[in-house]
Amino acid sequence: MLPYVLIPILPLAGFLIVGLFWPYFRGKGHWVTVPLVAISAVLSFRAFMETLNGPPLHFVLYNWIHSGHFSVPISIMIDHLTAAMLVMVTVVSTLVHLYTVGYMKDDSGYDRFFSYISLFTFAMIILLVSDNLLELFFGWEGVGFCSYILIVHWYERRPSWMAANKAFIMNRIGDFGFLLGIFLTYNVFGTLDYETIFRAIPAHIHDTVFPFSVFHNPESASVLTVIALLLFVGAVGKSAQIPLHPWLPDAMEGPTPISALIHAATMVTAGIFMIARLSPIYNASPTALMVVGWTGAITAFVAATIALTQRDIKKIVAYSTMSQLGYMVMACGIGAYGAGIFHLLTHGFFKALLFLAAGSVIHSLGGEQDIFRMGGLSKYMKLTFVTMLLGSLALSGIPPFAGYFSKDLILSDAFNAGARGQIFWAIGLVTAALTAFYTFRLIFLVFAGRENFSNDGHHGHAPHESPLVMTIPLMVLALGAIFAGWLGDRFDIVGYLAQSMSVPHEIGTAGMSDATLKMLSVLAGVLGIAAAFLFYGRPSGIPAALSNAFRPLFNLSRNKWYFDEIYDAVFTRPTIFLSSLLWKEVDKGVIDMVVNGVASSCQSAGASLRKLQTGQLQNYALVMALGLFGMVSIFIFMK
Amino acid sequence: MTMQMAMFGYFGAAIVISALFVVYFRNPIYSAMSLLTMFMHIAGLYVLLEAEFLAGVQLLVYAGAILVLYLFVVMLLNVQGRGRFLQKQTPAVFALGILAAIEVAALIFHTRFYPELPAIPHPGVPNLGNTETIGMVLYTQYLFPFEIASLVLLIALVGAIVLAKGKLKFR
Amino acid sequence: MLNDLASAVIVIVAVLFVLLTTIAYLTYLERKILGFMQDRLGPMEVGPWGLLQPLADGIKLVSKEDIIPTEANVAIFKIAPIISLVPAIISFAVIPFGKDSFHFMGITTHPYITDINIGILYVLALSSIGAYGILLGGWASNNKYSLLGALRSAAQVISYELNAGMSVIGVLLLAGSLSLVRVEAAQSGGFWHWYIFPQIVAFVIYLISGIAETNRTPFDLPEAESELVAGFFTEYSGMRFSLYYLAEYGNMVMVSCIATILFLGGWNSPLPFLDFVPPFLWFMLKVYFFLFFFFWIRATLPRLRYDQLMRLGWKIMLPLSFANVIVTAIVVYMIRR
Amino acid sequence: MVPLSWYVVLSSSLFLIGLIGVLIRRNIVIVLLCVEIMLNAVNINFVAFSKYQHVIDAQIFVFFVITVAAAEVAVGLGIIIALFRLRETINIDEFNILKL
Repeated sequence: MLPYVLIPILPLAGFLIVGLFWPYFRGKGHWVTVPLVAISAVLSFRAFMETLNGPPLHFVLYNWIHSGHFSVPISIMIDHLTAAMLVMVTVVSTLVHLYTVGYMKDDSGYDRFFSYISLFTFAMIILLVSDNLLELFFGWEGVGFCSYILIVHWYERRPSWMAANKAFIMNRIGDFGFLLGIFLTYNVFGTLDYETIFRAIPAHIHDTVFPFSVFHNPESASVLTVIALLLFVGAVGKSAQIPLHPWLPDAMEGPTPISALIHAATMVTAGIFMIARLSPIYNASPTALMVVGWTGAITAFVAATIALTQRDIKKIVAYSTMSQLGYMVMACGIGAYGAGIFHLLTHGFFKALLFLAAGSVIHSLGGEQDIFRMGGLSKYMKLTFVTMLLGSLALSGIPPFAGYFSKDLILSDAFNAGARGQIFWAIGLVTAALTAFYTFRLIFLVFAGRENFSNDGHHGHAPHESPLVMTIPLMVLALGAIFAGWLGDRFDIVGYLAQSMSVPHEIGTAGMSDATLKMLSVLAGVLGIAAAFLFYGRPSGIPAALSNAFRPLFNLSRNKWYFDEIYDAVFTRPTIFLSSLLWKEVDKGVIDMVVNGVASSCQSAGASLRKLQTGQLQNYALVMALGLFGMVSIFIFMK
Repeated sequence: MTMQMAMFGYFGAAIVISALFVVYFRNPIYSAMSLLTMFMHIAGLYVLLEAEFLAGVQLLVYAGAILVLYLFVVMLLNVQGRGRFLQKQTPAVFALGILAAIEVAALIFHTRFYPELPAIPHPGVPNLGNTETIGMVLYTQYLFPFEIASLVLLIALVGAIVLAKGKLKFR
Repeated sequence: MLNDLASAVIVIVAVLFVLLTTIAYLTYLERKILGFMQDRLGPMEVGPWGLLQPLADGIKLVSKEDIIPTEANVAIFKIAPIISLVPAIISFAVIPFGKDSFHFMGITTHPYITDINIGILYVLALSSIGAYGILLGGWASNNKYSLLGALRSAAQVISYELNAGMSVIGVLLLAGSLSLVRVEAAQSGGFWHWYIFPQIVAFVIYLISGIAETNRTPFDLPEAESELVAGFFTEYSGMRFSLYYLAEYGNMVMVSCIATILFLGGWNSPLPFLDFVPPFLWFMLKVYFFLFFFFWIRATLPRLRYDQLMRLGWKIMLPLSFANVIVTAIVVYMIRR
Repeated sequence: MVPLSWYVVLSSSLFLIGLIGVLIRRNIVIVLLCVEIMLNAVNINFVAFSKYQHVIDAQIFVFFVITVAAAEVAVGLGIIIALFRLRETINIDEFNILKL
């Protein structure tokens, strides 16, 4: 038991040591946190190996809350799903820790940064190993909080804290739904423990609630659907699904390691993990599954279209992340949890790789993020180029790289999942082509073609390869991007994961042959790459011509489907207007008058009552006694 | 007129008389001495009521600690009260006292006091003495109030030290 | 009923007799022992080896003029020595001097006046009353040296009473009772059962506190002749003086008895084969050992300064006794569980 | 057997004596002493009812009352000493700075 307790404890210890004694480290914080997280990763591997052929590990550390029938333990449950996730999370976290050593060098908040990412790792591990909803929620909020403090790491910059606030508020909206879901779960099941809940699901499958009874609307809904949807609201916020997605691209204002660790590989996947973890609840509610699936599909497509026209290197990768998250959610929506988690794992590797490589590019260009002001970098930074190319191939779903296996699995599962599944398949296929296109647009614009960057922004010397401490994580992750998918396919990761998740229905028989499906998805990727080469591989006028020809569509994509503007118009401006109305008219006019009136009447009353105050303690005591015995005499003589 | 009644009569009379003397004496030392007498008789009353432990505590804490502190302060300050010895509001207080006495008398007259209840036998629970029973209840059921009481004492200790140290500045 | 009354009277008379004789001869013993330790002979004139010296002293003190200072508060001046002496005497009511009940003139009685279940609490409570005699006597004399001595003495008594009380708790935890009879009975069966061994810290603290509580050297600041001209009883003479004196010696005997009962097993013989010696004799032997110890200390150690005394009491012994209580409680809990 | 009402009479008369003492005396030390009388009156009631109703809890309350009394004395006497340093008097009616 002890070694596995250390998995969450070690990052926490790293956070505490560096966080409490930061003045003594002076830029040496990584000597503590990196080894601790690395040990945690090794232990996670060990746990993974143990679960490979064995039952889940489960033990209760101590009783956190015990009140009446409500009892919540702090426990560690490492089943197959958790073990796989743990390995991915701790490995990526370790590599990002390592990368940070180079990337954040000379930053004033160096040690603070290390303590925070260790705290994040701790919270993420708690989220994964929980065996009840409250502990999960603790981790959930923990990662949300860490995301906030890490986005705002450069707190002097206005965009940083704007983005952090946005992320925080949007996540709170989601968490509000999530919390309501937990409340309803407790109300219905009387417990927050997964096992107990899952066992009790058949008994509650026909229960209904009246979600709109406040509005006197007698419409009833299945309680499991309501629970599943409420919990899904949390996942929408955390995993940046439409409509709670705009925080994710904005969160790219944070340091790049954070984008790689939190906003690509781990935290944003918590929503998918939660859905997979609570799959029995979702399986019991077809409506919820449908909502989940459509949300994912729409997110995947919309994000991909937005990514087509962005200019900021990190935003492109961020929208790509969102799109891939949409894929995973969509997979969950058709019940292919295994495929979704598989994609999550492979995506964790190659997307972290892409972010770190992008960070490497930004680093070498001294903070430049506009891809139209890069170009031709392949000859300056070969390692970054090669690794990023590998990551892009993986993302585009080109065999034999990681993305191919997982994405293809999702698409074929979707195609085999009935009529709705085939619509999802079509959307997914189009999205895959778009993904390949924008990914290689990025590659071509950054690493090929003319050198558009200016040297004056970078101390006057040419771009250079990043130090070894940054490129080693890139290479390790590149190995993951190459082999993770193949390994998963070879050793049947889906079957392994299925031991801790239930599937709602057997995936139906294929309408088309499996090979044809594979061909189609690869073809989509190749088409996307070819189009990208055609547009951006060499100087050409096609992009400009196309954007002029489809100006409305181009603007839609360029402006991110106007989500921010719509929110601004629908929520922000009315709120500000209402607040200022209430402030100027109601508060100043009515409430202040009442308050001042009360105060002035008190003042005048006090002035007259003050004469009673003699300053003689015993006079007061006498009056108290008189009051006491007066009341007693009322009680006795007037009854 | 049983033995117990006689004992009660003695203790009660001594308690009331010494309490009256506490109020009556001008010299604080005399008052403190009659209060000491009262405390001792109250301890006797506790023994009569089979609360031996409280009788011991009464002597130890009230007589042995609290009252000695009073004596200390009186002797250290050693001031004879100047001027009047009673407050100006004394007549009003006596009026109140008469009213209160009537009320209390009426209340007691109207109340029906139950005779002593029979002890509830608890099978399997050994019949412990007074001290053991108090210990049992105090350290299980009243553990939290007990801790709070210790905290109260600590705060009083700190407060007394701060006050008596005399570095305070008024106006 | 009558039988009980008779047995009670017999025991009370016996205890008072033994006690007062002991106290009277303690003065003689003290002078003799101090004399021997200082290479002198001590009192030799009255009776063989001066054995009648206490009697002569008593006659002298009783027959002396009773002086009351003019400015003194007469009532309290007169009552203070009595307040000092009475608690010292009546606290012997709970001291068990022996083990078995015995017969006297056809009446069965036991070797203690009463066995109440709060025995040690009773003793502590009464010893705390003793402070009043000192305080009032010093105040009523209307003499600044007396008042200073009284305040010092009372502060000392109160401070060290706390230590004594705290150190006793360890023993009570081990014995599981406040009754002195049961504490003694719990230590029977050989000296390895005596509480001096598990409670050695408490024993040392109690002994030091006991010496301080009785205002003996090296803690005799309140009556420090060279500084305060005998402290709170400067103005006392004759019979009243002797009452204070009696009270001091009575307290000494009391402290010795309590130390004997709590730490040395009271009337228990140290080894089982020595059981043929009557328990009463064992008890007296141990008590006299402690009394000898008091004199020995007086002959050996110099007097402390007042701040040293207070620091020792509050900053060293009190934390130590708290630690002792906590450790004992934990150990007892672990063992009983 | 002593009737319970006797104890109630005793304790209420003691309480009234204490109350009157608190209200009429000028010497602040005596006022505090009278507060002790009142507390003891309450304690007598507690113990009597504890005996007659067989509720040990009442004795626990006496314990707490004694604790509070001890705390009150420590702080009260500290205040008295501080006040005496300030005003050179222990007459309670000369401490009237509560009046502004």
